[in-house]
Amino acid sequence: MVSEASIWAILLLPLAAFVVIGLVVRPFLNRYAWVSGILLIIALAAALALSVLTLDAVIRSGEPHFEGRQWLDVGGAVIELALLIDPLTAIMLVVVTGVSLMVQIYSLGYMRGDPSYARYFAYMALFTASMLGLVLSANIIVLYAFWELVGVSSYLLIGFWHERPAAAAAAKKAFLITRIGDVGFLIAILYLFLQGDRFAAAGLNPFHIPDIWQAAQPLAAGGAVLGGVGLTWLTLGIFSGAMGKSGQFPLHSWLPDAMEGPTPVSALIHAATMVAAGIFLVARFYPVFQAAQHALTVVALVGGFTALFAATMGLVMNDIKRVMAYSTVSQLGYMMAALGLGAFPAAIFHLVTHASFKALLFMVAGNVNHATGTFNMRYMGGLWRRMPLTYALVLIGGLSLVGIIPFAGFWSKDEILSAAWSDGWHGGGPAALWAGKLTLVFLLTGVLLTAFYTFRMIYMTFHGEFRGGAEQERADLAAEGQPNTGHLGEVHLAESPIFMWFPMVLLGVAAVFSGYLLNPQWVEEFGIPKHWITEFLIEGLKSTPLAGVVHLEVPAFNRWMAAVSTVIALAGIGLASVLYLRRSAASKDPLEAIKPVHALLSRKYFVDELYEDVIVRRSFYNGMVRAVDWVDRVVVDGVVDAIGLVSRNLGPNFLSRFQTGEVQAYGVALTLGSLLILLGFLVF
Amino acid sequence: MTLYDLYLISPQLAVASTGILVILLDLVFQRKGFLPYAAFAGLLVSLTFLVIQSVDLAGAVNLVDAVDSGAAGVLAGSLAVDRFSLFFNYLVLAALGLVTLASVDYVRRIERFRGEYFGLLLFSATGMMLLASATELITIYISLELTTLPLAALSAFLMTSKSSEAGMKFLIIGAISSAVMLYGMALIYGFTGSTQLDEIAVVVTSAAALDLPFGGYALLVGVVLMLVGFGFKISSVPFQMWVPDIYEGAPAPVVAFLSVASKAAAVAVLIRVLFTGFFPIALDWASLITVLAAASMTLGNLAAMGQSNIRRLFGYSTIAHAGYILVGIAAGVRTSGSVTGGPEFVSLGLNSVLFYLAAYAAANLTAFFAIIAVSQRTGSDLIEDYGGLVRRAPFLAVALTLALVALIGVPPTSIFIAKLVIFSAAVKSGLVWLAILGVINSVVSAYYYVRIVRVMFLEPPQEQEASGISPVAWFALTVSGVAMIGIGIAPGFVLRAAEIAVGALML
Amino acid sequence: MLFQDIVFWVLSVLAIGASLGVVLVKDLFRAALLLVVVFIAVAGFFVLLSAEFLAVVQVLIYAGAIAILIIFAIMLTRDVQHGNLPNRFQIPAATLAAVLLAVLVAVAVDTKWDLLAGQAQSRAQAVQTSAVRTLESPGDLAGLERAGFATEDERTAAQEAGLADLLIGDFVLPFEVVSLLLLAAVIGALALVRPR
Amino acid sequence: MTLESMMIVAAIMFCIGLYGSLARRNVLVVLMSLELMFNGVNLTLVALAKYVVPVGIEDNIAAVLTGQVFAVFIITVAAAEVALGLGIVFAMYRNTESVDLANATELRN
Repeated sequence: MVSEASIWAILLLPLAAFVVIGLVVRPFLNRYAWVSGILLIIALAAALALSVLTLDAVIRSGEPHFEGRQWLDVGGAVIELALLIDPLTAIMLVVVTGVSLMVQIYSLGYMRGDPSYARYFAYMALFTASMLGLVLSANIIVLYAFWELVGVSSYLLIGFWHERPAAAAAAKKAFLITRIGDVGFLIAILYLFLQGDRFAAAGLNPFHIPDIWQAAQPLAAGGAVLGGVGLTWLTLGIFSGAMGKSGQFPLHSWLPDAMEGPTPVSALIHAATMVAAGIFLVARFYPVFQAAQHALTVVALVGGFTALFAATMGLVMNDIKRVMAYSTVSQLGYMMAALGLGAFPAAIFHLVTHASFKALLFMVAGNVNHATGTFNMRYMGGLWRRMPLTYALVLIGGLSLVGIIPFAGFWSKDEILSAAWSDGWHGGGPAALWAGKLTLVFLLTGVLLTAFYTFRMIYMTFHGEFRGGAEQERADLAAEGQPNTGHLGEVHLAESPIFMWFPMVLLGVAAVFSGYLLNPQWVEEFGIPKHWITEFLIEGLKSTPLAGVVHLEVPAFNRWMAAVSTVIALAGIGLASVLYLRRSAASKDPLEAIKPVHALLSRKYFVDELYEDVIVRRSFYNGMVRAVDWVDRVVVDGVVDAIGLVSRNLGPNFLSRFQTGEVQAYGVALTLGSLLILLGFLVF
Repeated sequence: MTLYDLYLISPQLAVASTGILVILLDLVFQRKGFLPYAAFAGLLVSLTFLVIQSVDLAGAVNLVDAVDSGAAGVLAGSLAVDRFSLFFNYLVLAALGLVTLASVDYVRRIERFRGEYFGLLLFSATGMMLLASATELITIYISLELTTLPLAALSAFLMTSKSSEAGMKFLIIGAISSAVMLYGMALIYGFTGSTQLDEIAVVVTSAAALDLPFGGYALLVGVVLMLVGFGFKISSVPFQMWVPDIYEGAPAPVVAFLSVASKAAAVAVLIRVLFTGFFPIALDWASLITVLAAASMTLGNLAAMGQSNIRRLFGYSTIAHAGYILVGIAAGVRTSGSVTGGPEFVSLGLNSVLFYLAAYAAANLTAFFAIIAVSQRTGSDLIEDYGGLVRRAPFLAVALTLALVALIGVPPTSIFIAKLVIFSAAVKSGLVWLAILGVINSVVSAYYYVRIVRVMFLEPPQEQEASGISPVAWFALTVSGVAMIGIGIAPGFVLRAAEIAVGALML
Repeated sequence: MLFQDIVFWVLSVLAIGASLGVVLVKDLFRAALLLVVVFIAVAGFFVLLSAEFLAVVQVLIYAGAIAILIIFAIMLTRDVQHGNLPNRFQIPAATLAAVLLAVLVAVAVDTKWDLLAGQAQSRAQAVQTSAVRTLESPGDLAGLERAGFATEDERTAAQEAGLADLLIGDFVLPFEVVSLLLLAAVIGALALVRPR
Repeated sequence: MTLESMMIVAAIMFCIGLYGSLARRNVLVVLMSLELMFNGVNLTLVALAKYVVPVGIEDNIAAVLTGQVFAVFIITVAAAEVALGLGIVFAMYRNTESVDLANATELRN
């Protein structure tokens, strides 16, 4: 059993690091900025140790319960500061502290020499702390507070290189789009508050998360406070918050732009903190969602569609980080679909494995950038000779992402696909009928595309001949008369310093083994029981007052599904190999173009171009992707732009057109206003 | 007028006499540095009286009615010393004290008439404190003028062209709106035959039985025209257009005082007039308040986005905050699902308004003190000149950031809780759409507040010579900042006080 | 009542005509003088409404003090040659004023004012007038009885009623506050005309 | 001479004053127009005081004077307002050499 103080320490350690770095190191000791990285790493290492202890304690003795401290009493509803430690929290604590620790170690090398070193680590500390607070909160208001804090710190981190206009714009976009989702979340909280009287009648607190679970259950389980359409809208409100943070369609477009931040930040955002927050939120309220089948259907369809659609976007990107970004959106779609299909443990399982291999892949991108000075894959190629270790790691990460046995991603993705196939995981309803099947189609197509874009990325980056890196890009840009956007660094092809690959190796090990070992499919392994993580999470739900209501059972390993998905993935890899493996070599060597052998190759190249330009760009992109992109640009960016437009045009031009400075214009407005009010009353 | 009557108005009397005293001291002494402290000391006297009154109020509801002799005092009917007025008196006094201290640096640029500056500030505060207590239309009118006129003089006090233009605008718009308000009051007086709110309420109750808007066209026009005067002080749409200009042109401490105390006092009198005088026709005026609230929130937030001057930006943002406050006032009346068929009082709405005012006062004063300090350093109010403030003045930047974050209403700050309560009250009263509009508006408002934070933290610093800020100004900034954070961390105390204050209003 | 009606119509024409003159006449001096005419006409109305004390105040303060103050201001600012020009809000302002007038007239005509009955009217008038012309000595029973004060108590009450009593009685608080207001205005004005 | 006719005359004065205060450029004319508005209100109040039944007249015959008291206060406040207004006009005039409101538009948008 862990003590309450030690769990508070998990949250307070990074927070203390933030305070010390932000208020002491940065203003006064900026010459010794290197201290800040070490400080944060020590704090996170301690937090990780405590998290592991907490997880251990939860495994051994069930969920510890701590009394909350009352913070505020609003109209009869109590907001308290309380810790909620259940298996979900325990797992998330380890993931967040673990990945964050790895990222910080990596950052020591990556950010070396940056003038804002201390500021970087201060933001990182704040980011991690707010994510930990989010995971630990037992009260929805407190959770929302940390939720916003995650948003604010991500805003700061994405816009870290604020001198770049693109970074500033991306930060703003991320902030605004996630806040669009937050409106729904806030309305959901308001709705809960309004049900305060009914909660109180049932002896529950409308803000206490376990009480909300209870309230959503049928009468037999002592709930039935929430129900019907209200419950559906409540869950959809919560889901809209999750959509914003987790980049679900149509609120996804901030995520690829968020690549403007430093690469380790991307690794953290995409693996363990920000985007995971959305998945976590739905998982946290899973017992509530379970009672709202319509909402679950929406979640499943949105997730499935996002998985497919983001993967198609990943096909045509040339920026390595953007490929990763769309891949993240796609994988988040898998998790969301799993949640919608009722496979709550599978979603969390995939979150864990994804955290390990996606963090790894982003670090690879960082390494590659270190070596070539650019993120544009067209100027890479052939790096495997110079960076064998990185190459090995990218293969591990890539295979894991694609879902090839026995890498981590295989096991978790397979569980999601099995859930979509069998409908024994949930209590019936529309999700079991057409929505489940449709989602399965989305997800399986997504597997094909994932395999394709992953290996396209690997081939373009690591195979073929080196195409000049940043120097060549700079030259090309100059030749085309385009301005140098200032992102380009220097080329020095070599492995990165030890700081950087040490965490990568650790993550690589995790990306290989975490899938099977966390959830051994057939027998107990190394003392880890069969189906450990699934059982553990289901146990967590069962230990709540909802026992017997939640229809979750541990699925058996589905051989057929595994075979099908593997075949599809291999097909994707094969297609990518055919199209890309030899392409760059051919195009690189002009002499071979004369030889008759190369005629075929050049035709291949032609097919290649055809594929890229005609099939993908023209047909595909013009068709579905363009349509979706239109929604993205018009609807989502439209909202963002509208806000800016309003501020530019409606603001000074329209609203302040009357603000002419003439005092009598104000008098006229005042009189006109009062007369309109009078006439309004007289007419109506 | 007996001694007891004097005791009833002793807090106001103390503030007013301090004002006169400060002006006299200014005439007598050559060194002017001590004047703000003299003013501050006078406030402490007033505070003492307020505390005595609060203690004295223990059992009673209204000290004015609690005359021992049994005969009603001369103040009966025109003044109420209850917990509601005390709440606002404390608020005004706190704001006044902080603004006085924050003015110490600012008045250095005025060589002469420094005593008059503080004197006028104190006179205006007297008006605000009376406004919170007044229960009779003539007293309300005179108090309102006592609030406005010194502020108009103070707006013009710098003698620059901007400053005198601000004063002129304030005076003219104030005079127009008060003339319109007077016409409304005249109609109300003519219809009801009285200027005392409790007597008006009796007539309005019988008039409400008639099936006319507001119980009669005279009452309708009277109430609407009277609301023009209050709306002007609250800076609600469509009576708001003077706000940004005055915020830009007037001396910054005066603006801070104006945005916090004057608004609070006007909200106090609005609540008291509407809820004690005109409650039987609440369904009618609540719909009006609803519309004004929606318009103020939306227009204030939209217009604030395009501003480049931080004080203009705050001018628009204060309009938006007036909108949120009006949401709370509208939420004081249940508009749908009422059991009796008539209007029904929802105390949560008004509790939330009072709490909001306290939270807003702390946050806005903090922000303004930081702005004053910055303009002391850079001599500019343009947002672009805040670039890299975190390098030049880290603590100032952090304080301003905290205030801005609070003003956005990000949890767990005070205004978040205030908004939560206000919007919940709105939904409870059947104003779901208004609550949703409010939430959307809060989200939108983040846009322009965050912009300032971004400039301070992310943009390269401007080279400007740094001139120091006196310890007193730091003290004021710290106190308001601590109050702001304190209300956020432990809101229960203020919320409880607001509940008690509203309880005194509705029996 | 014919005489009263004639006076009323004459005063109305005078007041409205002079008011129009104030806002429309080009010469600032004439505008200010017309303002004095308005003030005096309003004082005449006050007399008609048996508010003689107010009429005196009106002439003293408004016509005497304020008008002179404004005329001084016109001379001091040396801006007379521009005259009284309209700004670009002329049409909206006129429209708004006309609509407001329509509303106000409709309200005045439409409302069923709760009027004093005949007897009460004369009693009230006696009290209103008493502010300047005392309701003679206690011996003047005839005058009071004519006004409808039958009993001794009523007569005492009528004699004690008066504006001054009200000002330092029921309305003592606004009375005190308004003195503070005057002080504030004077101090404010003084501070604003200080030499720089 | 009835209450209604008196109120109509007062309303006309009030609205002329409103027009003047909104549509005239010279700040002194605006101040004068404001006085017209206040006079309109005063006239309304005194007329109402003469004709309308005041609350509490049964106990205190002096209640009929409330409207007149109101008017006294308005006259006083108007005087204060003019005094301060002229002070501000002088300050403005010293800065810009003009009392034209159409020129006083430095604070805008």
